[in-house]
Amino acid sequence: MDLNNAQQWLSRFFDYIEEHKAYLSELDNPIGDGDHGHNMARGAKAAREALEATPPTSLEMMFKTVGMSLLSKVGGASGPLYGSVFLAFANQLKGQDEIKDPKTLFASGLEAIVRRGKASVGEKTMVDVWTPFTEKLNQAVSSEDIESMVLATKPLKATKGRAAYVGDRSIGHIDPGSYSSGLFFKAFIEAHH
Amino acid sequence: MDLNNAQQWLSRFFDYIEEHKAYLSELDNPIGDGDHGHNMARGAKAAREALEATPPTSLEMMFKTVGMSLLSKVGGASGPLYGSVFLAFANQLKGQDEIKDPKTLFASGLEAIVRRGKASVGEKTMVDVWTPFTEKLNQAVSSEDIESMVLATKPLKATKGRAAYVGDRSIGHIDPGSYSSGLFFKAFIEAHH
Amino acid sequence: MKKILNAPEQVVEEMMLGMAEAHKDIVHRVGDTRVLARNYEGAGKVGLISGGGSGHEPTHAGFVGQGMLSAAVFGDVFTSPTPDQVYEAVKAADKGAGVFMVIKNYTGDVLNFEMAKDMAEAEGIDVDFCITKDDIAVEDSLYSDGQRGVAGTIFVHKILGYYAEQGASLKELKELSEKLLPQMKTIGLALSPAIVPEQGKPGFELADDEIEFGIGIHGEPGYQRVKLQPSKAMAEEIYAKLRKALALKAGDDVVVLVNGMGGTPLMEQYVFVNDVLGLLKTDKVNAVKTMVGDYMTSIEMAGLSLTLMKVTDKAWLDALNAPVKTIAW
Amino acid sequence: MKKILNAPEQVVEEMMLGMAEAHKDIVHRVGDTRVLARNYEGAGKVGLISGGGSGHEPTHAGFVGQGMLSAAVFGDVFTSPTPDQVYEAVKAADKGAGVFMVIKNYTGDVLNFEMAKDMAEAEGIDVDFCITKDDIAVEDSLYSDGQRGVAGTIFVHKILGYYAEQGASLKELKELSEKLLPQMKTIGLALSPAIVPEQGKPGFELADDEIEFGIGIHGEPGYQRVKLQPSKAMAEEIYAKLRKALALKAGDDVVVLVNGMGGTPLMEQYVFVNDVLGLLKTDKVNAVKTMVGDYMTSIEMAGLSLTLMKVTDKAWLDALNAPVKTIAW
Ligand SMILES: Nc1ncnc2c1ncn2[C@@H]1O[C@H](COP(=O)(O)OP(=O)(O)O)[C@@H](O)[C@H]1O
Ligand SMILES: Nc1ncnc2c1ncn2[C@@H]1O[C@H](COP(=O)(O)OP(=O)(O)O)[C@@H](O)[C@H]1O
Ligand SMILES: [Mg+2]
Ligand SMILES: [Mg+2]
Ligand SMILES: [Mg+2]
Ligand SMILES: [Mg+2]
Repeated sequence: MDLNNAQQWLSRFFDYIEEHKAYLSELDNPIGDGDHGHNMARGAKAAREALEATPPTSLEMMFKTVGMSLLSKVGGASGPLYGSVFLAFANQLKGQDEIKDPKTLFASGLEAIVRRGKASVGEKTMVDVWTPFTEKLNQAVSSEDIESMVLATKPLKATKGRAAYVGDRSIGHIDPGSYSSGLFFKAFIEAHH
Repeated sequence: MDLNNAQQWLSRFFDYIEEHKAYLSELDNPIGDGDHGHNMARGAKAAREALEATPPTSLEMMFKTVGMSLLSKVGGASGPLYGSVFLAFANQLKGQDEIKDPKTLFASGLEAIVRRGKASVGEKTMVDVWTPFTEKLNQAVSSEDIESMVLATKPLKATKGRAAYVGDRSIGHIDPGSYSSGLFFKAFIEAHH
Repeated sequence: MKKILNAPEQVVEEMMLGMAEAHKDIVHRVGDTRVLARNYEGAGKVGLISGGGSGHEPTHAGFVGQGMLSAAVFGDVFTSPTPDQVYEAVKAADKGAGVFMVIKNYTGDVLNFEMAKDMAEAEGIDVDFCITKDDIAVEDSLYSDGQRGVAGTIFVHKILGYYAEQGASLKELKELSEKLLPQMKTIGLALSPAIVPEQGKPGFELADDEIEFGIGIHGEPGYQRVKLQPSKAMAEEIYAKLRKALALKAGDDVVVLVNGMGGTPLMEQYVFVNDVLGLLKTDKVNAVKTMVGDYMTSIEMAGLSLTLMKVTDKAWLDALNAPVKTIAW
Repeated sequence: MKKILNAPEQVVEEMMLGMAEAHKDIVHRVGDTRVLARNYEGAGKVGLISGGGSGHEPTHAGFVGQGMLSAAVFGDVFTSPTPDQVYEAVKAADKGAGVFMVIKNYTGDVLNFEMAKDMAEAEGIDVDFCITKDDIAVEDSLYSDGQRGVAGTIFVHKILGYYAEQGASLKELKELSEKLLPQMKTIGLALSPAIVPEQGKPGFELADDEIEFGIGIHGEPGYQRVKLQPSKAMAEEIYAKLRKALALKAGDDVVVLVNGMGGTPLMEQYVFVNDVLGLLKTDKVNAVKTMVGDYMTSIEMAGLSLTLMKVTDKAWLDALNAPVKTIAW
């Protein structure tokens, strides 16, 4: 996947975020504070503008630009988490003009999320979709696979993030950050093939 | 009208106030602050208790007791006004065991209301019923007469008291203090005959 | 009615007890009266008192203390206190130099405070008073009853309180009040009504998209109902009337008070004050002091009022800025 | 949604401008950042900063000034500020002795403040922090994320602010915070929800006769919904839990904070504090200081919280009572 391709990936992701803005915030209502969609949309808008302002000439530059925009515009829990992901991606891709090894790339993102958020699998956070998605990456991943990973967060009881406040009542709701991560993966496989 | 008789007058008045508590406050709503019934009822209750605590042995004592209870319990505009009326009555009836001249008695009450409230006829206050009632007192006054005096406050525009705030919008509403005064007069003529 | 209370008829009593106990370093209750008086003695100084119906907290008791009020009387909610209780406040405040009463212009308050004055004078206590009428919602009304005493009253408490503390006489306070009162004007607006506990239902109604300009602190009707509009438009509407009433011109100094009515969060009050200060800047009128917050409320009514006080005597500003020991200033 | 504002997405910006302009004698905005810093220099002293999502006014900016916070960061409403903005606050607060951050325990706040710490340390600024978790509504939860930082946080601002002003080092402030934090516990309750301007609808719903215990300052669900009950019953419910958590016994000294959530008038807050102080008396626990009012709000949510702080070190009380120059303390 080259720069051109990766740009399609991200603009697809930003499109998805804007399309699902309301739904993402809705997901965040019962188990959080109902702002995940607004937070992510704010970030997507900022990232788009930053990319237009200074069109990236390398993968590293692109991910760094996006990471900084998210860090400075999203706030909440998802801001630093997604921001760290993109900064980790930028690091991974220093001096490279192609994404040769998606698995290692996403692994670096997951590693960043865990370093910041200190969540392990099963705590009903985006970690619960990043982990299986990254693992499955050596074979082809379908959007159905992604959907089922996202759905799999539904029965979990949250013990990290805002959703932890509702304890047992978090069971039975999809985790918003996992849903937005799912959109990120979906955009990736679509741009990839 | 002797002490006994006068006591019937007042307890009748207090009964009327309690019966009309809600209605008096309702009248006070559109042109005031909706508390006239509550204020008067609070005073009636207190006056009753005071009269039971120390049964009056003279007209003067009775009106003084009631006046002080109203002053200390009613508050608002009507408290000092009704309070002053009863204190004026007590003054008038010093050393007398009968109300021989109702007209002079009510005139002293009206005089007290005007001294305190500085309202003249036509400003949509209790003055607008006290004046015609007192005037008419040399002949027999019927409860119909009283009702029409009270109703006559309806078309007036208030320029005194809370009702003054609504200006033109006070037109078309009965003045609550005039209504309660009407009950006071009604109780009087009923106890009198 | 959804309120944190035990019994509607007990609200004022329990609120008083709570205030006295929570702030016993500043105030105390006078016997079993409806009066909170300051602990500070202020011997030989003119006593300054105020009061009125309850429901305007922190007014008035929140302004009792050294450098401000000597005592405050609590009436029932939205009902003026009775003469005997006002008289108790006068007695508590009298330290030999007489007592000055700050009365908000409501017939009930005026009548009851005047009766208390008669009682006090009968007992040989010198009493004088001023009547605040800063609310110009009912504009150029021919009858004084139209103009209510509202948020501007706290400036009177603060400035007279400062001079009383400095040892001003009853006569001097009266004269000062006559200079001061005409320089402050207020207009309020409401988004939603208050509920008097003993009545249990709103005193008025507003549609979901309606606001009312000129509403009083007891929900007295205002001068205009309009559709909900931007903060800036609300600020322009009210500011224009206040500017006219005070004949403000470039170079004038004003004190600004944005007063929350109880149910309106500081977030909205600060958005509003930002618009107000912008308008003053445009007119080159100097906001020499700005206050924002709930000072004279109407229970849980949502809304606010804007008060402008023209500083025609620089000393007033020092009086406003002088430190006091009160609950709420 | 009925609010006094111009545009939902402009609320935080305009509120900040309003605060900075209204209180320019105390605070100023740092460039075009989301930071208000105090005018007082405090050269050579450790800087103390805090911040978080907006909607809790007067927290945090209301506590910026000499003797308390050096600067406060504004996030969007109920959304934690971003690392770059927190970093701006750190830079503004750094006077050579490092910067101490008071963080309320929300994942978003913790993550963003920690990132800012990384940024600052990369620039050679020493940074340390404490995380407040006084809300015990989610009791003995196994996961730290369950315990939120709420109204007790202002005691941390005040006491650390006092010591910072006295010249305490970063290390000393850290140690003090570790002693202080376990001594304060809070539980809130709500009668009606708040509306985040950009969302335009309530974050939760409560029936007309329902209240919720343990609700958070962002409307996070509490531990129990019950029918509306008397103030005294509410006070008993919350006090019992706080007493247990602090292991209060006769003779203990506590500081009491009844904190209004924004939509609840002082009238109700004082009725409630009267019940609380009664319960403390019964247990012979001494209320050595009592505060009542809107300190850490949830926009216009109706409700309140009760915070008790056990005074295990008398010096803390002096620190609380020391004068400060802030907008809202
Ligand atoms: N400690 C954590 N580790 C990983 N992801 C987390 C953590 N805490 C929260 N999240 C993710 O963040 C999402 C919420 O993001 P968002 O609503 O934008 O922030 P906030 O919760 O501050 O409002 C959750 O759905 C979850 O997936
Ligand atoms: N200046 C006045 N002179 C005579 N009567 C008055 C005056 N002002 C008010 N009133 C009477 O008082 C009544 C209102 O009493 P009430 O509602 O108990 O007091 P408040 O207006 O303080 O709530 C009015 O209906 C009017 O009849
Ligand atoms: Mg969220
Ligand atoms: Mg009335
Ligand atoms: Mg009344
Ligand atoms: Mg959030």
